[in-house]
Amino acid sequence: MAELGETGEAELQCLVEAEQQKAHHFIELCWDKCVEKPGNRLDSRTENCLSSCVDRFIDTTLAITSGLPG
Amino acid sequence: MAELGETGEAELQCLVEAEQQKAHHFIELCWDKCVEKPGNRLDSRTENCLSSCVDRFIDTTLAITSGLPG
Amino acid sequence: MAELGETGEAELQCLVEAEQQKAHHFIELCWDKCVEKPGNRLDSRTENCLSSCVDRFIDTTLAITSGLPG
Amino acid sequence: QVKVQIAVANAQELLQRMTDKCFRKCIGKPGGSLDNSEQKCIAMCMDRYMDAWNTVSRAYNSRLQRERANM
Amino acid sequence: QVKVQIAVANAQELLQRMTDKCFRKCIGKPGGSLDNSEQKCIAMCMDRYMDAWNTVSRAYNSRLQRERANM
Amino acid sequence: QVKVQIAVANAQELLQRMTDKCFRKCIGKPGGSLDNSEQKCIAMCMDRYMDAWNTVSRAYNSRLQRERANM
Repeated sequence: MAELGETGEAELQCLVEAEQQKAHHFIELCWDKCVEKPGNRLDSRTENCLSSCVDRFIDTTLAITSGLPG
Repeated sequence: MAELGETGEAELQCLVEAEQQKAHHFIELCWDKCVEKPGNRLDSRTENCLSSCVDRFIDTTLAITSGLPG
Repeated sequence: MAELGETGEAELQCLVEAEQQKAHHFIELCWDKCVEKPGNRLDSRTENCLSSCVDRFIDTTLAITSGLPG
Repeated sequence: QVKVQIAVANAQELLQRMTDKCFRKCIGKPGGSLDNSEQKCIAMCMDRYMDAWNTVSRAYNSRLQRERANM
Repeated sequence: QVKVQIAVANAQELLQRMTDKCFRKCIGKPGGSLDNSEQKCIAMCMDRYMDAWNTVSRAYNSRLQRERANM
Repeated sequence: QVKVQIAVANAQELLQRMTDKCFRKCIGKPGGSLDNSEQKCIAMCMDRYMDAWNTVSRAYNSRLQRERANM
């Protein structure tokens, strides 16, 4: 792999961090929506809720940005 | 307009960003206080609540900082 | 006292800021848990609750990090 | 160019906060797709959020001017 | 000079969080002005918040010392 | 080396958010020590939070791939 210059490193860092911030944001939001009392295991209803939560949040984002001009 | 130096640009950026952070902070706080269910339009009661919310928050800030020494 | 170089200053700043962020975090969390209605003085029950809140939060942090490998 | 950067950052933050507030208000337990009433709620929430943003900005600016006039 | 900058930043954050908490606690539906009971509530809230800040800081520092003594 | 820094920062943020959520869920009024049921709740909460993190990450990645396939 070619070595990254200083700028390349900083850009890579920004990109990866932005993705990870999204994951942290999803867990924050979806934990509150889907997990009431942590039990012995993650039951399938909670698991489905968490997956759907991510998908519906992305749907909402797309609905909101598609309503914009441009 | 004279061209801004690097420092001038950075300072301008800081200033404008600080103002905009305030607006984002107000909408966060006042949306929660004033908007229960988004309807077909912003009725006048909600609109008054939002304006008052900004003014009362600034009053609170002034009350708190005027109680300080200095 | 020896003068701090630029790096030393920046590191010191990071360290002190990290400590203070913790204090801001504690007050945020523990105010919500312990103070219902601000009264004429901080009664001893609220004061105990605040102290315990800090201690139990640190216990929780230790419990969580001690469960980690490494 | 600084101004453009600021405007973009500002719009992004506005959109992100709007998405959050409207998701929390309009979606109960997330299901297999956005149903009709959730979609309507989001469209309406988005419009009202922009109205609220304008009201709040106007109130803030008019307060700033009053405070400056009093100095 | 670094220390002064840190102290100022710290005090600003403290004030900002205090304003937020006391606004949320003391103001119901915002009206045309801060009424008497809201003003009293804010003054009291501000004092209690500073007390709570001191209690929390003391508890944190004493825990730090106990942890260090146990090492 | 950048990757290591990112991974560390990411893990720290994950731990911090997990601690917060589990503290809020498991501790009612803080008392003189973590009692037995609070300790159990925290251990369980921590496991479920990691499960939830994995579920959320998987859902996000699979959505990203579906969106890319549709482009």
